[in-house]
Amino acid sequence: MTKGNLTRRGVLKTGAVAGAGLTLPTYLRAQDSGFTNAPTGSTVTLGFNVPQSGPYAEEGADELRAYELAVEHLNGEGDGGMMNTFSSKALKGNGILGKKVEYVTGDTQTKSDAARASAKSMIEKDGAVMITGGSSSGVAVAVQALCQEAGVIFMAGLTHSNDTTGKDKKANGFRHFFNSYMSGAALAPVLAANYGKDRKAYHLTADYNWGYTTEEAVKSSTEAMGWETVGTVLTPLTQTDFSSYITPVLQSDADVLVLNHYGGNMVNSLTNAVQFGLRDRMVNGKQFEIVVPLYSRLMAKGAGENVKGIFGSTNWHWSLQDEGSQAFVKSFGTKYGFPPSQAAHTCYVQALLYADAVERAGSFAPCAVVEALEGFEFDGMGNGPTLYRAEDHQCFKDVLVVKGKENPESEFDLLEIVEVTPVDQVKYAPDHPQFAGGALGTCNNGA
Amino acid sequence: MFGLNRKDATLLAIVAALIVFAPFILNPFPAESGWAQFNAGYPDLMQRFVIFGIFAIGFNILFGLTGYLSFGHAAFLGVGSYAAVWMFKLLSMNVIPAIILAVITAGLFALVIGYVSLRRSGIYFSILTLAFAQMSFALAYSVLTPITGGETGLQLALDDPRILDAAAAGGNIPVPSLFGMEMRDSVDLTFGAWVFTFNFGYYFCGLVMLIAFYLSIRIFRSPFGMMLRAVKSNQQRLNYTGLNPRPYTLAAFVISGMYAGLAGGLMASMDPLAGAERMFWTASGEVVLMTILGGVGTLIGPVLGAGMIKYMENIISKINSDILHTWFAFLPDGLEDVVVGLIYPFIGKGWHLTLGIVFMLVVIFLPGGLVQGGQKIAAVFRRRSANAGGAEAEAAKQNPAE
Amino acid sequence: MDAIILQILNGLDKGSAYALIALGLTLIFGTLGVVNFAHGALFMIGAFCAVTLSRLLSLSHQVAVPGEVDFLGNPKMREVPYAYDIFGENLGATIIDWAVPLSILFAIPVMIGIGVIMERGLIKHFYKRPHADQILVTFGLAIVLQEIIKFYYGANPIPTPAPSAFVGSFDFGALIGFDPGTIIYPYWRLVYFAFAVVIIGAVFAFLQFTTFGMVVRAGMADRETVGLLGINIDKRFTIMFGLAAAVAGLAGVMYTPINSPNYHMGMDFLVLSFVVVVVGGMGSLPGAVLAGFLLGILESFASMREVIAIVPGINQVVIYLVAIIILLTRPRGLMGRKGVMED
Amino acid sequence: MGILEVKNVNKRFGGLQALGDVNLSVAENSCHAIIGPNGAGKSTLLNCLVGKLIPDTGSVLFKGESVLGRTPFEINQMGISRVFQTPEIFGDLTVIENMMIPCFARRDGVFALHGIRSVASEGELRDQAEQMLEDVNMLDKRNMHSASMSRGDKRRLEMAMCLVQKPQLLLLDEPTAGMARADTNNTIDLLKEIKDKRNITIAIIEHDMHVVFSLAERITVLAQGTPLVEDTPENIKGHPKVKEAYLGEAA
Repeated sequence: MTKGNLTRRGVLKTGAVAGAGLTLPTYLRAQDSGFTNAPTGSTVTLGFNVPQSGPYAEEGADELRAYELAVEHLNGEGDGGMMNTFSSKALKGNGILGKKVEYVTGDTQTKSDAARASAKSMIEKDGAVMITGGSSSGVAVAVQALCQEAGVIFMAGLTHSNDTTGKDKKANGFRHFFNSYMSGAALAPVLAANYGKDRKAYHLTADYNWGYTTEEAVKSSTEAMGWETVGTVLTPLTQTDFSSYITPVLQSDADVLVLNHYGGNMVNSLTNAVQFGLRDRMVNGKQFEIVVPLYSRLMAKGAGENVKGIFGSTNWHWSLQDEGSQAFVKSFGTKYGFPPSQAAHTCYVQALLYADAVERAGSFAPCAVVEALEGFEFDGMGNGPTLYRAEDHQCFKDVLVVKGKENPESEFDLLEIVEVTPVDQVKYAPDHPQFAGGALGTCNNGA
Repeated sequence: MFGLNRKDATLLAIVAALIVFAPFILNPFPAESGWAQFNAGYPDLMQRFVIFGIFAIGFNILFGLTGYLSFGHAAFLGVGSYAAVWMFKLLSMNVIPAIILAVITAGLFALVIGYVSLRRSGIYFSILTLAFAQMSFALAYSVLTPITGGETGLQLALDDPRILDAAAAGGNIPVPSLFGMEMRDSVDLTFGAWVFTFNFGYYFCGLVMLIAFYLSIRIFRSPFGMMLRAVKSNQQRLNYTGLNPRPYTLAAFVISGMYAGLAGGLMASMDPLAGAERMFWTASGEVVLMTILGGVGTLIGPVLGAGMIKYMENIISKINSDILHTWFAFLPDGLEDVVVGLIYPFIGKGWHLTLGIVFMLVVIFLPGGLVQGGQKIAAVFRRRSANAGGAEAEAAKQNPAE
Repeated sequence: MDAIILQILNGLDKGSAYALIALGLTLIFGTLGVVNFAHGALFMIGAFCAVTLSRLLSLSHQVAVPGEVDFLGNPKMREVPYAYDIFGENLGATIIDWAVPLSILFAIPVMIGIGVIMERGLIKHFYKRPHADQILVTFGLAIVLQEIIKFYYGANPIPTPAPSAFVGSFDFGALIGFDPGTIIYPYWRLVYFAFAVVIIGAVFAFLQFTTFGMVVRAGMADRETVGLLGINIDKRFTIMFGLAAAVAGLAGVMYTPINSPNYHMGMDFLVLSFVVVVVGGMGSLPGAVLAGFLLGILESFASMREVIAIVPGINQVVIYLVAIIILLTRPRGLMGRKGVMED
Repeated sequence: MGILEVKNVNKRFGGLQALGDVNLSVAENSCHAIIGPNGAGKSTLLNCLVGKLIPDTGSVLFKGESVLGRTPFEINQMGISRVFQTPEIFGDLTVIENMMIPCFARRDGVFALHGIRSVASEGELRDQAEQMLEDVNMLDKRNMHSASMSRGDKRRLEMAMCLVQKPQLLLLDEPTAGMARADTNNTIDLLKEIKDKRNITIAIIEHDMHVVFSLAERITVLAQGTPLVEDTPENIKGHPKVKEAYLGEAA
């Protein structure tokens, strides 16, 4: 085991031995190369900033596994995974631009302060040229702003709020994951097809930004299909027992409950809803249904039996049969013994996309990378042909509508794909009202 | 010197020296060595050390002197950060107005909460402060999103008015500065294999902390400080001595709230983003733990406690298994895996475990906190010199424990 | 009307959990004078007792399924619990199904053991130390316990369902003259409420009617005098700590089917239970129970849409707001005694 | 008219009549003792004088001004100091600090925010405090941690803390309780000196008749919350009602 040497900054290897001297630091100030943390030695350092403590620690752990795998593949170890199926062939398995990839890790704790502290230490101390990871939109937005300021690239991990590439978008930040709007747009037709167009929906929404955007997206898409929204209630983030939010649903004439919750909130609200027998009810002569707009396999596990038959959307699932997904699942499964989560997938892909962009640009300079990624079209990464849109740095690709599997064969086999919603159906204009406000600004090299 | 006795002046000088030379002290390992992981001398962490040091110093003025245990002090830090960021958004990227507004806002907030909470004492007081802080957090995270930014925190935007500043150049948001000196400006000193970073923002925070520390010494040694200790010692006697304890405790509460606001304002100046989780009860609990860990009622203890906790959070949490493997690569393969397996639970994602163990060990073996640990070490040295010489130790004994 | 009845039921149910945790916390406060920040962790460990037992019961070995392959192309394996081998398929399945209630038997000795070890090994040395030191050491302990659980069980919630006999809801509406189906309540939540009432009753009876309880109550009122009478109060306090741990643990065991347990669930409840104890009044057991139910019910009402429409965000802050109002109008909470933890 | 006038004071605790129509007049520069069996209401009366309790009816006038409704610290600022049965001092502070706090209270009133000035720079107050310590023979203990002193020293310190305020009325609650005879005599001497040299009016609650008869100029006997007799020590000695009250209690 020799990978992950404790290099501080590549530049020092050559320059430091010369003796004492005052220099401007390599970060936050332009040097000869003109950008923050330019790797000048034989290695390049990436920063993997994931939640390692707190409620999303499992997702963070899975993200970290994916990054380690990506680093292996970039450095030419292992079976290469998606590098073999990726439509761009710029990556050669010799690191990035011939420099061996090394990495540092940090704990975001799913708090924006801690996440920024961790990212800063990667930039200031370890000389990371790119930061990636995260499992919540609050953290993604906070770290993205930091990277913009510091002049490094941010490749977002799992972040689903519209704001990340909406009102809080930044030129140095990129998101491969899908968003609230896409969830709504993909889900609504499937819901209409399965549950009919004459439905009354009741929303329980987590009382913070991601909850707001998801509620808005699902509401407007389903209403466009003819559904009626009879009630929306905001629930506190710290809520654990949702019974008092669920019993009023019994009293309303709603026949669908939409749970705009994620993580622990989702596990608890769904468990509670099923406990109260909502799924066995008949309202307005129809079977009562529950919808979870954003699914996570790791979290679905926490809800156990309760997810069976419940519709939701997800960015990616390991049971996809395309070549890229298969290759990724195979190399991940071989290394760790179980299939990867959607968080692992998006992180792995982001790492590869970044490396590829650097290769194509021929430079680590953020502005060059931004240029290479903007408008980049690729395939073979699991979601069909994908576009990194230049206007908002959001990936446009197919979205999966899934539902909880009735007869899971293993603890990983909890969701089944109902429909792969084609990218055109989830596309929106960059100035769509749900994404209004904010501006990308210009890319920042840190000069 | 500065109206301090010799002992306090020495302490102040030591703190000043620590602040000035921190970039050296915190980077003891050559940048390329395996131990560089333990280096803490990079701007962000050094800034955090002093900022949380200020927070803890202020908290100690209330808790250490009066014994009133506030479990909601993070609310003042949060309010201070919000005030500062709003100042950046509306007025100017200069940190001075931001910090001033942060201190004033936090002070007013503390005045209101303190006035109500101080009607009760003991655990009833603690729970009142906790309730206020939790309410602040919950509202800031949800209902007050338009003012606080909610989950994503309050951030600067390109189209902020910034009345006093000229229009932003280019497509990037300007950064906080002090009359043109940007907080993030840094200079590297390369010395052989060592690299030391001097950051303007850090020295600005350091200067502020030195002033805050000096003020806290003055408060500790003042009649006001004595009255606060009297409050802790015997409120009944204080009442029958013709003194009203309430304004004293309220003043202490407001002063420590202003310290928290100062810390919040500085935090926003170093990194212009204010998030609601800064006000969560765990954040309030953290400053309590910092103070107790360092030594309640001592001058320097809270700063040490703050440094300890922040060091663990930022350094231990970043060690991953790969790094462990590089450290122990010299061992035979089987043994290497065993050693790494033994240490692994305590580092990286297990840093909380190490933190918990440190809390327990310190409180079990050093009832007076880290300061007592320092005194014990000092006592060992004194004993040695006493064996050699003699008279010096006698002088040391006369010096009452801090 | 039916909405209000339902919210009262919700409140009683939430209140049960609050009251059970607060009961143990206030016992420790009252008898030992210790601020125990690890009490939430005891609740959490109780919940993980249930997880552990249900895992133990469903321990299984693999049997290959002929003719099928898994996602990596290896032969597919099917899990067969050992319980099936030992008890036969039917009884084995029933035992696994009843894992949560069975965990009560498992949790009582475990929790008492943990409580006694905690008290003898650690807490005992902190009786005479300042509250600040107690906070630091118990907080440290809580973190350590939590991290140990996280190390072995991961950070994700672990579903631990109730026995299938308790799945489904009870129709209250039909019982009290409303339309059927308007007031239904899940069986397991009713079980939880009943369980809480029994445990609370048992603790009160124990303190009220046994000599042991009398001594402990006397000790709560005046520790020194009881000590002077030559009664070994320390030993009894150790047992009290074990008892408090068991109450918290049982609350955790029974809570698992309501919400899937995770390693930080203790911290989620810790702050709330402190508020409950203090609102109830320091050193008062009935106060803690009363405050638990009161806050549970108020929280439930505040989460109604009609209420939120009038005061936005009230559901976020109601508990704290009520706590502040009560503490300002009643200086020692609902039923607190003078001089307990006031300095 | 006396410096302290208590008129028709009543105080009930639930069903218990703790004080019933108490009238008391303490003349300036005198020593007035209040005696009575246990539970006679002596401490309740004292608590009514210093603002710890508020009487149900009646009035308490100090120098012609009512003290009722005032807080303890306001009453102290009017010139009444109190010594407790168990010494109430600032245990965490040193002896000299204990002494300086009343000096500050006298000079600055109920609240003054001297947050920056150093205690060490308050030379004048320190001199006052040290002078007082010398008067009670405790100057050598000035840097001691006050909680670590003997009970007798604590009591002397408490008394010194009251005296340094130059009160017009000093209330003493069993100042010699639990003291050895020698200490008691020292205390008596100290109190005599206080009264004679400092012109301080003293009201004292005491069980020890030796102390009472050595000091008091007038004595009020309280039984079951009501004053039985008020008279000079000579007349109190052997007063039948007094005997009855004490013997009745003993029986």
